[in-house]
Amino acid sequence: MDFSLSEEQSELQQLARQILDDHAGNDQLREIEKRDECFDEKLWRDLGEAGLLGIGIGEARGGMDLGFESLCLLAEAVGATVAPVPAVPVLVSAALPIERFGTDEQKQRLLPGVAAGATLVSAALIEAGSEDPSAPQTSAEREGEAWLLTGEKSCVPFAKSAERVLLAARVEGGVALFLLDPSAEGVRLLRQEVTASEPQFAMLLSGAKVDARDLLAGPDAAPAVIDWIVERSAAASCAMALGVAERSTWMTAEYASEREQFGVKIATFQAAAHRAANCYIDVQCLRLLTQQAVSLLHGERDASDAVTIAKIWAGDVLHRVSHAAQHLHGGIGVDRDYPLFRYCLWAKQLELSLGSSAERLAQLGERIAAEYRA
Amino acid sequence: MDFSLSEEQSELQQLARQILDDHAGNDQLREIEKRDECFDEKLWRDLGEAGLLGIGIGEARGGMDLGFESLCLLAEAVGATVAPVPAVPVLVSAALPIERFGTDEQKQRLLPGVAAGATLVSAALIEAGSEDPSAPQTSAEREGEAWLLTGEKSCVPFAKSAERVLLAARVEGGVALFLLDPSAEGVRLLRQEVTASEPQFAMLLSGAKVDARDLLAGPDAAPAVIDWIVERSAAASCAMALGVAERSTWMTAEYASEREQFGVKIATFQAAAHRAANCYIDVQCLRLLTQQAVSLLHGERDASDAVTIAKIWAGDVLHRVSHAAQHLHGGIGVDRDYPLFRYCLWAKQLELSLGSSAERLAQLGERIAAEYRA
Amino acid sequence: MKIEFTPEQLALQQELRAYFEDLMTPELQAELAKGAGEGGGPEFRKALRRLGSDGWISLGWPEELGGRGATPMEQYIFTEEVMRTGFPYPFLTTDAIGPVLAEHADEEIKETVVKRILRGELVIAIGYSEPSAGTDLASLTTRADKDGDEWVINGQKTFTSLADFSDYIWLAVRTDPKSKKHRGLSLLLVPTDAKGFAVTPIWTLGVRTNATFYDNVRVPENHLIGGEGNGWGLITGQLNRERLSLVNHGSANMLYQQVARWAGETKCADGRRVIDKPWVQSNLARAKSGLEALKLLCWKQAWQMTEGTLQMADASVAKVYGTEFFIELYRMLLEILGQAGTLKRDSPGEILKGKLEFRYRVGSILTFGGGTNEVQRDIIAAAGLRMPRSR
Amino acid sequence: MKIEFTPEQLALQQELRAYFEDLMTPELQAELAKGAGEGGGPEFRKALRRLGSDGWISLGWPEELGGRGATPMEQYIFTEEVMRTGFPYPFLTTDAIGPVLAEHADEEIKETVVKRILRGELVIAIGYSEPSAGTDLASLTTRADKDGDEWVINGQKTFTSLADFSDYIWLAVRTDPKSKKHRGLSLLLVPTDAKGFAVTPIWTLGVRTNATFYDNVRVPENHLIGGEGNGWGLITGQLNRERLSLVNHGSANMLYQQVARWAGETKCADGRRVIDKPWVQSNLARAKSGLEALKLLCWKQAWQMTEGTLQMADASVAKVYGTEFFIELYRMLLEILGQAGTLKRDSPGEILKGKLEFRYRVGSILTFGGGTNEVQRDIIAAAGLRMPRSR
Repeated sequence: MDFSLSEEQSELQQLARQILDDHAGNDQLREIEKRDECFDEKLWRDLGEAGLLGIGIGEARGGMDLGFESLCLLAEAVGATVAPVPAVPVLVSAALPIERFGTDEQKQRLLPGVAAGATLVSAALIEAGSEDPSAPQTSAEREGEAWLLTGEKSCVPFAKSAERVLLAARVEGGVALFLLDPSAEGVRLLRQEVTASEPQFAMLLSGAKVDARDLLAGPDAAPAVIDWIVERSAAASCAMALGVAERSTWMTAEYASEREQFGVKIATFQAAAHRAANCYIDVQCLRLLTQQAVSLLHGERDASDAVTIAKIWAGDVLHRVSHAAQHLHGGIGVDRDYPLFRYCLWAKQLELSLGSSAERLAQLGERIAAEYRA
Repeated sequence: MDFSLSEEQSELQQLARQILDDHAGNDQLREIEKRDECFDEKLWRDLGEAGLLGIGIGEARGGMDLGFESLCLLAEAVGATVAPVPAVPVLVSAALPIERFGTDEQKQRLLPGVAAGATLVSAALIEAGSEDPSAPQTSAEREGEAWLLTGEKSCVPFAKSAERVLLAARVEGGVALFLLDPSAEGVRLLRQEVTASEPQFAMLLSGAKVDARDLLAGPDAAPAVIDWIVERSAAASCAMALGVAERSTWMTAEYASEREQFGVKIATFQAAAHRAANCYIDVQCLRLLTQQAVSLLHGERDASDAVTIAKIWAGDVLHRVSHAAQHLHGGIGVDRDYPLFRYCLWAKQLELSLGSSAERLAQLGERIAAEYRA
Repeated sequence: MKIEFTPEQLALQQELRAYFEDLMTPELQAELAKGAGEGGGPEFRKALRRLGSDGWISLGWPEELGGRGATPMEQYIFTEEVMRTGFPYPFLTTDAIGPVLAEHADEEIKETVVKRILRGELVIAIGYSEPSAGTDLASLTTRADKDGDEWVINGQKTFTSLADFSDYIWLAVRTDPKSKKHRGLSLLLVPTDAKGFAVTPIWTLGVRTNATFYDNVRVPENHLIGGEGNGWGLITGQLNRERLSLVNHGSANMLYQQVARWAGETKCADGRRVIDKPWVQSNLARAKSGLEALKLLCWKQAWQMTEGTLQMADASVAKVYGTEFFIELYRMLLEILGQAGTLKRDSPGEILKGKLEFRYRVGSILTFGGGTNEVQRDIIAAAGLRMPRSR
Repeated sequence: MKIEFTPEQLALQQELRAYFEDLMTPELQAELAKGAGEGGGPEFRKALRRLGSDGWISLGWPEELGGRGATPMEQYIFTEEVMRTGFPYPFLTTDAIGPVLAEHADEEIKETVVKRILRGELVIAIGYSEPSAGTDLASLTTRADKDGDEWVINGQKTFTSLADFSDYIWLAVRTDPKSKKHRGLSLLLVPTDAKGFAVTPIWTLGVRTNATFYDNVRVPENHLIGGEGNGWGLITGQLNRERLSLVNHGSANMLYQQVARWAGETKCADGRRVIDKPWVQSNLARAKSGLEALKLLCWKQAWQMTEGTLQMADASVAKVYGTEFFIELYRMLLEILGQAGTLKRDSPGEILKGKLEFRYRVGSILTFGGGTNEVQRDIIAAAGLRMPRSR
């Protein structure tokens, strides 16, 4: 039993926090939010230079190969600063499966650029009519050695600037995973505005061509790979949620300790103090459940229940902490000149992505029933 | 729109409260709880003499025929005093359907005694393997004009002292309702100890004989009659729950306003005051939802959703208020020398009877799905 | 007991529903969609004038003030129908400030302001909150000093919603600089074209609001309403009246129905409908149970106001329950929409015009706005349960 | 990070599981069933002596006090296994008071009391609470006055659990009558056969507890432990140690598993199994999610104690979360059992020996017992979030 970070992990966490804090001031974020795509490229390159984008990438491809636990420490730090960088979609949902399941050629072609911060890759996990990543309606047909894809993906982060977008499509015999070039013919990108500031796109595919070399997994392997990706994406989004919830809680405690009403600090009202204490409890629980899920995945152990439970808690905690933070802040909590609002928007975004608490709870219930049905 | 009681109803409520309060002192209850069957016969007779047991019984049978709203005011007052009298099982679950659906002979034979407080009737709504009142496993076979019943009913209040127990059994073509004499041959009664002090029994039926005159409803009518009974029993138990929850809340507010710790009244701790305020809100909501359900049933209107929602709230409110009351009382709240514990036991009893909140919520969800499924 | 609308009340509801369907022209809807639904544009002004000339603005005003003397129950039905449509009806102008002016202002103001309110020509913004006086309103510091027959106003207000297009600010000021807390406060009617008045936007999670600045703004002495030093009573009276419209059942119920309908129509990848999933049914059932309580709290309160029996704790119960339930309701409904629920209005793939995405963001202000829920719970414990106050 | 038991810890768990299966003879189980599971009978005494002679009682004691020096993590595993069995292990005697006596008492008491604790021959009850000193323990009024080389005790305690069969009371008294609050308190070891000592039962919702009375009870001066006036530190230290065992994960998890197994085996009238109902699955899923958090809070705390890094707020987090979760857990599980969940042990038709019916009744004391959750939340806000204290 060991809940501590290794020395290496602690140093990496320090480094990530330092770089992110330097870039994520309120004024800096406001400037970036004025752009068409809310993305801090400078910060991303700095993270790349510090080696942090290569945490999950092999050394042969310019990465540091430090494992999933370390990658989630980065995700948590991104959550804590709500920095406008696509850590989870690029590094976890896309680069990690390429590193693990890609061909040597794919890895060599795509990952050195990702590690350096020069190339983005992304993943299209959901469709307009189906949010179950393993049941796509999009289909792929052979054309010689290549494939032609038809269908509609939704909410694809950074699709416009990505070199490749990982996606699943139906093929004969099941589902396969492809690395689509979003600038290919037959791909139409429509910008989607979502609750958080992340640029997302609907991808309309009408015979979009994918080269043979861009097949990531055929129908035999793909279902397991999809689960593998979704579990890691969900766990990393829990880590990000943890960062969001913990920082919201501290901002609230600090604000309540300074703001006066009725001649006293509002923290001295027991109702306010207890509401903040409830956030603290929630954050502690989410931290432990996330650590458990991440640590099991790090060791390539069975983590289905652990991930599902962490995601259930993430949704609940984000919901509760976000509203408590806004409530205890009062008016300033919804003011876009004060940094809290970004945490609330990311809270809702993360809560509703990759399976809400209600949906995940039903999923867990079905697994329990299968386990105990005599 | 009118939320007020009629003058007649107010007077009746006053009368019921007065008689019940007179009998339900802590010392009196303690004496009665020492008995084998926790039942205050004197109080029951007094209620009968005051006419209160005849609220739901026609004037021709010695009743007052005042309608379901008035009957639920009595149930609420019983809840508020946790008086050891079987208002809901006898007057609502059994006497009311006899009054409404019984033959003239059945009514004349059974109801004058009920109205006078001399006779008890009861209802067996659940079975060991099935808590769905409309799906009994118990079966009835013809023997000449009579019926022979076989099966096992559970949690039948006052089965031992009841003149007749209303119950459902499978017959050819569906389900029928019978008025069983619990002292008949082939009936075995096993005492069951339950959370609240009410005497309940398992009824083991092995060819128990029911006369032809004791058939209440045949297979054509029975399903609707069962729903009719269950809806009214549930609504009346919500009224009783309201009495339990409201009195618990007031006991807690009073205790917190007098008990001192750390040199001040514990009510002046904002956390304690707000917990009590939450109970107040809960009780207000339960009151309104119960009134709506009761009032619709009073007018013989469709009340399925209203009853289900009231019962969901009753379960939630009983759970929350009961624990808040115990918590704010501290040690004395669980001490059997102080009256609060009875409210907590009845809270759990009512919560789990006639469909828990979780089960009722699922039921409501299915109805909503049927309504909106395009 | 009869817990349902009377035939007359139902008829009023039907009449209003038809009326508002007609009122909400495509042009008006387009204009509202462009802003964040807050109103202020020419189509909004047109519709408001029509409401005035059709006599709806005066619906709940006492007859002696030129109103139609409708009961609070009828007024509640009106409010519910307005909110269902999404029309940004200026309730504070028409139902909080208007009647106060009609009762307390002099003839000149009655002519220039009250009549125009009733004609739907005016919108008035509320200027109470200050950067350091939010929940603790009584600590406000914006001051007005008498200079001859004018008041000279200096100070700053925050969250002055609608001030960017309002005609007046209903401004809470300290007229006795030596007084503390709720003594010595007064209410002034400040024209927004007055010299020294300035507005800057505050962009929030949801809609726009404003900071307003008062730099030696001068108003004639008859613009002080209700008597010098009597501001606190007017402010709290208005907040109490406001509370019921904060937790209106009608529009929340419409969202529930729209989501249920969507779930009933929409098929999943496996051919089942969204509403076939038990967890979706469970969310809808919890939503409906909660809405039912809200409906009855609103009805009861409107009935009590009509009967004149509303207790202080009752208004707080509805405010606390309603505002906290909304937060849960939006969540339960958003979970049903899934990740598509994060798509904003006009984004490809959005559901129900992004209405829920928006509502969750604006809903968060209600638990502290309109009298923070902590204070409401203090009131419930003290006034409802007769417990000693905590401080 | 490695969030699971080491092979050695797993081996200890297995060893203990087998040991306790053997220890819990049918005779012992029958005896415990007759009481409310609180122990005190001859079979209980026999089992306790066996635990002593097998060396388990000294497991977590420091080696310098004659213990086996197990880490808090190992001690936690022991606690979890004990609680799974339902054996009423006297933790307060063996793990709270015992080590304090071993450290502070003189040789005579070490011989007569400490050794016998380690041999499983003694049970000691805690006498802290008084009728008007519950949450506010420091206001207690039971006093002890020095008379020669004896202490003379007068006063009354409430909720002195186990006092009806305990050998000693670990009694908090005021030894300096002029002192107020937590100053001037001391701890005395009072033999229950002392003259002037009396016990009367308090019957509660769940188990029996007691009122104890002290009428000029005399104890020798060496029965004051840890020094005169040093009581407060010993009391709070003990309460902190107690907190983790209040919210033990093992026994709660066993209840969940038993209900899940029952639901998986039991058929409804329509032939489906109970566990096939989506709402049952939902309750089980919520139970499991909550239990998982409890498990990790317990593990983390035991690990932090082992590492010596436990913070004050952490212990309070586990106490608040665990005790409030139990209330919800019992409800979720009872809903699955339905009305049959109200049937008590030995009633025809009861499920799982009425264990849940019983647990819900005794579980209600944990949110105020062991340091009420309001105080714990005050601690979390102050120590965990560095917020200023409310009073």
